[in-house]
Amino acid sequence: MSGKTIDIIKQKIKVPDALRQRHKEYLALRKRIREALADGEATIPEIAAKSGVPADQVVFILMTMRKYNEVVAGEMNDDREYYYYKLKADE
Amino acid sequence: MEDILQDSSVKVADSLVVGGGIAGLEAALNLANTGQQVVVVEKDLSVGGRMIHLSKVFPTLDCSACITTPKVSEAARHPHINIITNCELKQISSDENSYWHVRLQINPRYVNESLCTGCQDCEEACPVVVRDEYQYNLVGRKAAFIPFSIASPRVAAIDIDNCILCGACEKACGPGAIDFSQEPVQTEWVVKSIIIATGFKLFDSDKIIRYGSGKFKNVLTAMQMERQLVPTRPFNTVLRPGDGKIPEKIAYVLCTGSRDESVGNPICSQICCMYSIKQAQLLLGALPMVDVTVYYLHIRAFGKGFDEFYQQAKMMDVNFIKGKVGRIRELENGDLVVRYEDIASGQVMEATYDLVVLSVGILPNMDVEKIAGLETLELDPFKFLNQRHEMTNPFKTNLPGIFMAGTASGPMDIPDSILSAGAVSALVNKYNKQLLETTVNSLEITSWND
Amino acid sequence: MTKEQGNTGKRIGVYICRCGSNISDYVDVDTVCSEVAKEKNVRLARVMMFACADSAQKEIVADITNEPLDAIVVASCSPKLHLHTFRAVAERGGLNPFNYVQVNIREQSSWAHSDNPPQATEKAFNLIKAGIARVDLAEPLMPVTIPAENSVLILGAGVAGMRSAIELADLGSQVFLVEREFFVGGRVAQWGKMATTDQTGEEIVTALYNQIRTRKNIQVYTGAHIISSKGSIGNFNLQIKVVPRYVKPPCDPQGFRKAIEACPVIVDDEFNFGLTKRKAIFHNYKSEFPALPVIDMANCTRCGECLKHCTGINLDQKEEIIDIHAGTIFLATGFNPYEPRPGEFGFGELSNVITLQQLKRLLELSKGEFRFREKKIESIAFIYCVGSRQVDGDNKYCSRYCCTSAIHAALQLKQEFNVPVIYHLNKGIRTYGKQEVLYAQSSAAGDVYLQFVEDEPLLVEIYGEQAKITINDLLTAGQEITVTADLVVLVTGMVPRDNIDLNRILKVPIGKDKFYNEIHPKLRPVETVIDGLVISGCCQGPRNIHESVSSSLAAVAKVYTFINKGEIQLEPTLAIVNPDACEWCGLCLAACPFDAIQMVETGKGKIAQIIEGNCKGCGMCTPVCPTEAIDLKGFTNMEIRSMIEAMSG
Amino acid sequence: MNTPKILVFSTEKISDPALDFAGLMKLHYPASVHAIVLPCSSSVRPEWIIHAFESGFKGVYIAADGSDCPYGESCIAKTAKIVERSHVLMKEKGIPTDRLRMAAVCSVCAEIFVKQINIFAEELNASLKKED
Repeated sequence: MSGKTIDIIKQKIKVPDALRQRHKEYLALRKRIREALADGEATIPEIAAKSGVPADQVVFILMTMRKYNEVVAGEMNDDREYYYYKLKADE
Repeated sequence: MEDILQDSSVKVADSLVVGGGIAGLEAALNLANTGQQVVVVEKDLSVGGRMIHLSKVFPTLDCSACITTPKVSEAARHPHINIITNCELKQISSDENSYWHVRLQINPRYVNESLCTGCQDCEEACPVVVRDEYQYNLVGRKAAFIPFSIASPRVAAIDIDNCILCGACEKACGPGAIDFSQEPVQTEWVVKSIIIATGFKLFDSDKIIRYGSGKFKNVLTAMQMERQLVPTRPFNTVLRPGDGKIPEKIAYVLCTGSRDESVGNPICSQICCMYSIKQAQLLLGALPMVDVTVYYLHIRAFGKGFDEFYQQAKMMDVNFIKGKVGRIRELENGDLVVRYEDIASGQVMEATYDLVVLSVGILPNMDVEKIAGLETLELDPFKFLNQRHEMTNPFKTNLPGIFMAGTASGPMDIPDSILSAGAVSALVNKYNKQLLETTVNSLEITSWND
Repeated sequence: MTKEQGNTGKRIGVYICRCGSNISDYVDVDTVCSEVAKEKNVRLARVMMFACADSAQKEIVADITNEPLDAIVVASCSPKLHLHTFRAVAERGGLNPFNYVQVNIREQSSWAHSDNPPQATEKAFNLIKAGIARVDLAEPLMPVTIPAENSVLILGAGVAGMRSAIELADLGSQVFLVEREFFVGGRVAQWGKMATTDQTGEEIVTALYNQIRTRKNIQVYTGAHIISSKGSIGNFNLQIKVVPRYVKPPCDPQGFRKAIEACPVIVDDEFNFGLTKRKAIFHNYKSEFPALPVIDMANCTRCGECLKHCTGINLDQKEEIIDIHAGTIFLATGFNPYEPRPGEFGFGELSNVITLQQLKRLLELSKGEFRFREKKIESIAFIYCVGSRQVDGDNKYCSRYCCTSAIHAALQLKQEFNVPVIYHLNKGIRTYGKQEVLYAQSSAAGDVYLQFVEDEPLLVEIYGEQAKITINDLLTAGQEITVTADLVVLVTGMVPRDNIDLNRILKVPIGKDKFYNEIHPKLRPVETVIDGLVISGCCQGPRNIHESVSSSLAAVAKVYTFINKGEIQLEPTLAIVNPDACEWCGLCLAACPFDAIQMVETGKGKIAQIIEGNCKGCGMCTPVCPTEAIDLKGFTNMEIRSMIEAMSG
Repeated sequence: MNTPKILVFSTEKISDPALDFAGLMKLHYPASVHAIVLPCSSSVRPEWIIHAFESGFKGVYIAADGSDCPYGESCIAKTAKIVERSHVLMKEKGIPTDRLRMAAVCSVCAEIFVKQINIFAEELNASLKKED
C-alpha cells in the first residue's frame, strides 16, 4: 500500500467545486493576514484594519495559524484589551 | 458512492454497549472486570464522549481529563473489551433464543489504525483548514487530523468530505498508514444484551432568534466557553471570537432551551446551573479583572456539595440576577446589550457585556430513535428512553435485554451518569447469567417487577 | 548504600525505536544504540523502525529465546501507549512482565526537545541508562491473590438495602440483610404516594419483600445491629446482636389483635411521626414485614395483659449474638428527616405547624376529607428548605428530594382532597430534570409561589385558629406579604441517621456534610477508603428513591467485582516490609490512607505487616520510615536510587 | 547553552501525562530535565532528593497530583511534609532550599508545567552563576 492509494479514491469521488472554492478563499485570507503581520507584531483589530479581513475571520484564521505553529502570541497591548501576535520566524 | 464490504463471519460477545462516553465505558469496564466480553460501538472517531472535552468539573473542580483518560485507556487495553469507533448501528433484531443480532457498519477513516503512530506528520502536510468541531468551531483543523490531543484511539483520520484529494498526507506518512482504498465494512454481532448509552444532544441555541446566537459573534454557547477554559483551548486564553478582545464583562443566560415550552422542551436540563457556576469560578481565576453575571430563574444546586459550591461563587462576587432575559442586541463594537426583566425590582432593565454565554440545555439524542429495527423501544414524553420502572428498576427498557445508562434516560450530571452505569452493569450481569441458565419466558417471571 | 551495577548478571536486551522519523529526526538513535551496547549487562542493542510493529515484536520474542535474555528495555513512545503491548511481548518470550521497562524518548525527549537535537540525544541516552539500571534490579512480580468470601453483609433494609440484596442474591452471593428496626422498608415504608409515578411506599416495600422471601440465599435479621468487626476485604468477621421481639410465630392473628387491644401502655407512634398513638405491643401497618408484632421493651411494663390473649408472646426471650463471615460490607443505612428546633418557624409552639414527613403520613391516614386535629383544612402553607441550605447553620447542603416531594404532596392535596388554597414559601424551587413537570402542574393548578431569602426569614405567628406568615416576597419586588393558613408544613430535609456505634465499629469515613463519604464522586463513587466497605442510598447524601436505587445497584456491581470469583487479584506493586530492618514506630500506619498496615508480634518483637488486600500501592508509607524498612515493589529504594545515578549522566 | 540538570518526580496517572502532553505539543523546556515516574508524589523519599543533588542534579521538581490524586487528598499534605523534611536535610548539607520545588500538575497541564520548569531552570541558572 505504498504511496498510491490516493489514485484509487480519485476514481471514486470528485472534489466538489464549492470545496475547492472555500479552500482557495481560505488561502487568500491567510495570505492577507500573513502580509499584515510581515512588518511585525499586531493586534487583531490592527490586522483586520490592515488586511481588510473581518475581525472574526482574523480570529479564526490567526488562531488556527497559532495552533499549527505559524504564529505566536506576544504581550498584551497597553489597554490590556488585546494581545499582539507575530509570525514565527521560518526555520 | 462507495461499495460496502460485508464481513460474513458473525462475531459473538456477551453485551454490546452503544456509545463510548463516560457512561458506556464505565458500564463496559464493570462488565469486563467480571469476565463478560463486551463490544463498545462509538459513532465518533474517539471514545470519551462529552466528558473528555470538559475543563474542570463541579463541584470538586477536579480536572475532567484526569478522570476520563485513565478510564478510556483502561477500557482500550482491556482484554475483554473491544472498542469500535467511527461505527454506526445499522440494524438490531432478536432471534428465537432472545439473543440480539446487531449489524454494524464501520466507516473508513482512511487511516490504518494499527500502522498510525499518532505523529501528526499528515496533519502538518494537509493544506485544508475547516472548522474544528472538537473545539466547537472556534478554531480550524486540517482535513487530515487527529481528532484531539487525548483522543482514543490516538490515530489520524481523513475528513473525506473536506478532502481535496491532494495526496500530501499519504506522501508525508512514514509508516504508510494512510489508505484511501478503505471501504465501509459491515459486520454482525450476536449478544445477550445491549446497553444504550448514547448520551445527549446540546440544544441548538440558534433556534432562539432573540438571543442572536449564530449571528452575533460574541454570543457563545456554554460548550464554546468550556473549550476556552481547558488547557488545550483554542485561543490559549479566553478571548471573544468577534475580535480577539479580552473580555471584562461576561453574562450567562441560564435555561437557554430548557424549561421553555416555546422551544418544545419543558423540562430542566439539570446540569446548566452548575456548569455555569463552575465556569464563572474558572473565569474569575483565568481573568482576574473579569465581572461575571448570571441571569437565572432558579438555581438548581441540588447534588452533594452543589449548594456549597453555589454559595462559594457568591462569595467570589459572581453576580446572580434573578430575571428572564428577553432579548440580546449587538452594538457596533461587538458589545452586547442584554435586556431582561429584573425580578427583584419588577422592572425591565438593560446591561452591556463584552461576551454573552448561553447556558444551553440538553436534549434527547434522537439517534436513539433511529436505531434500526427497534420501533418498539419505548420513549418517554420528552423522547428520552422510557424508564418504565423508574422507582425500583430505573435502567431497564421495555425490551428484555436492552438497558440504558447515562443521559439516554434523561438529564443527569457526571456522578449520576457514572452511578447509572454501575447500576446497569449489575442488572446486565444478572440478565446475561440468567439468559444462559433459563429460557426467556421463565426469565421474565423471575426477573422482578415486570 | 549505592548499588554496584552489574552484580545481577542479568542478560539485558535494549530496543531503540525510530518511530518512523519521529524519534530519529532529533535523537541520533544509532549513536545512542552503540553507546548503550557498552553498558554493563547489556547483551544486545538494536534500533528498530517501529518497535510496536508486529514484525518487530516477533523479533524481540525471538531474541529473548535465542540469546537468551533475562530482561528487556524498549526506548520508544510514552509507556501510557505501549507498556502493556511490550509487557505482553516479554510474556510471550517467557519473561516476567516486570522484567521489562519502557523508556519514553519520544514525548519526553525527541518531541519535547526537537529544538535541540544534540541535547535530546544526550537525554535519551541518560533515560535509557536509567531504564537499564531499573530493569537490572527489577524482580519478577506476581499478582497477589487473596481469598474472598462470596457473601455480603448489608446494613439497612430500606429500599436501597432490599433492592441490593435481591440483585446480589441473584448474582450468586450469600446475603445477610440486617435491619436495626423491627420491620423492613426503611423510610420508604412510611411514604404514601410518591413522585413521580404515584406508587406508594407500601407497594414498593411489599414487592421487594416478596422477592426477598423467594430467595434462599438472603438471610434477613430485624431488630439487629452490628457490634463488632474484624478482618479486611474478602474476609470480614462480624458480629450482630439481635434484639428479641418477645413475640414468635405461630400464633393466630385474632390473638395478636386482642393482645394489642389489651395492652395498657400508650405511647407516641414514631411510624406516624407522633401524629397517632400506639401500644407497647405493636405493628405499623397491615402488610408489613415481618408480619409479626413486636413488644417495645423500653415502654413495656411487663404487666402480662397481652399474655392472656396470645400464646406466641414470650417476655423471657433473650438477645442473640450472631457471627457473620462476609467478603464485603454494604451500608444502606438511610437518613433521618430533619427535626426542627422548638420554635423554628413555630414548630412545637404552634399547634398547626407540622413537618413534610408528618404531612405524608397524614395524607396516608386520611380518607375523602383532609383534616388535622379534627379541623377540615382549607388552606396550607409550605415553608421550604427547613434544615437545608442553612448558609450560617449546620446543614449547608440542599436536601434534593424535598421540593419535588412537597409539590407532589400539594398536588395530591388539591386533586384528592380538594384543598383550595396552597402557598409555597420557598427559597427557589429545585424540581430538576423531568420533575419540572410537577412544578408546572402545580402552578397551573393555582398554587401560589412566594420566594424569601436567607437574610430576611419568615415570621410565623398564631392568628386565631390559623397561622399568619409574613414574607418579603422576592417575586413581587420585595413586597411584604402576609398569608394565613390552617396548616403550615415545614418542608424538612434529610440528615444522616444517628449511627455512632456503627461508625466507630466500621470506621466509616464521614464528610463535611456528616453523610458517609465516597473516595471520589466520579472515579469511585460507591467505595470508601475502607476496602470492601461500600455505601449506597441516602446514607451517602440526600437522594430521591430512584437515585437511591441507582446508587445501590452501582454498589452491587462493585461488590460483585470484589467477591464473585471467590478471590481478589491485587496489582503486584504493593508495599513490602523488611522484617529485619523494621523497629515498629507506627509512622507507616499513620501515613497509610487505606488501613493496609498492621502491627504484628514476631519472635524478635513488634514489626509492621502489610495487609495486602488493602494496599493500593501508592507508596505513601515509604518515605516516612526512619529505618528504610518499607519499600514499594516495582519502585524500590534501590531501583530509584540507581535510576537517579544513571540519569545524572 | 548549558542548562542545569533538574530531576522531576512525576506520577503515573496525573502529572506524567502532562509531561507527555508537553512533548506532544512540542512545547520546549531544557533537555536537562529528566523525569522519574512514581505512583504518587507522596512516595518520594527525601533521601532520593539528597541523592539527586549529590549525584549532580542542580534542582529537583516534584510534579504533584494535588487534589486530583487517585489515592486521596491526603496526598497534598504528605507531599508538603516530604518537601519540609527534605528542606531540613538540604540545610544540613548546605544545599539552598529553593533548589527543590513542588507544584500540582494536572494531566493536561502541559503549559503550566513547561512555564514553571522554564522559570525554575532560569532561576537555577542565575543562582548558580552567582555561586561561581
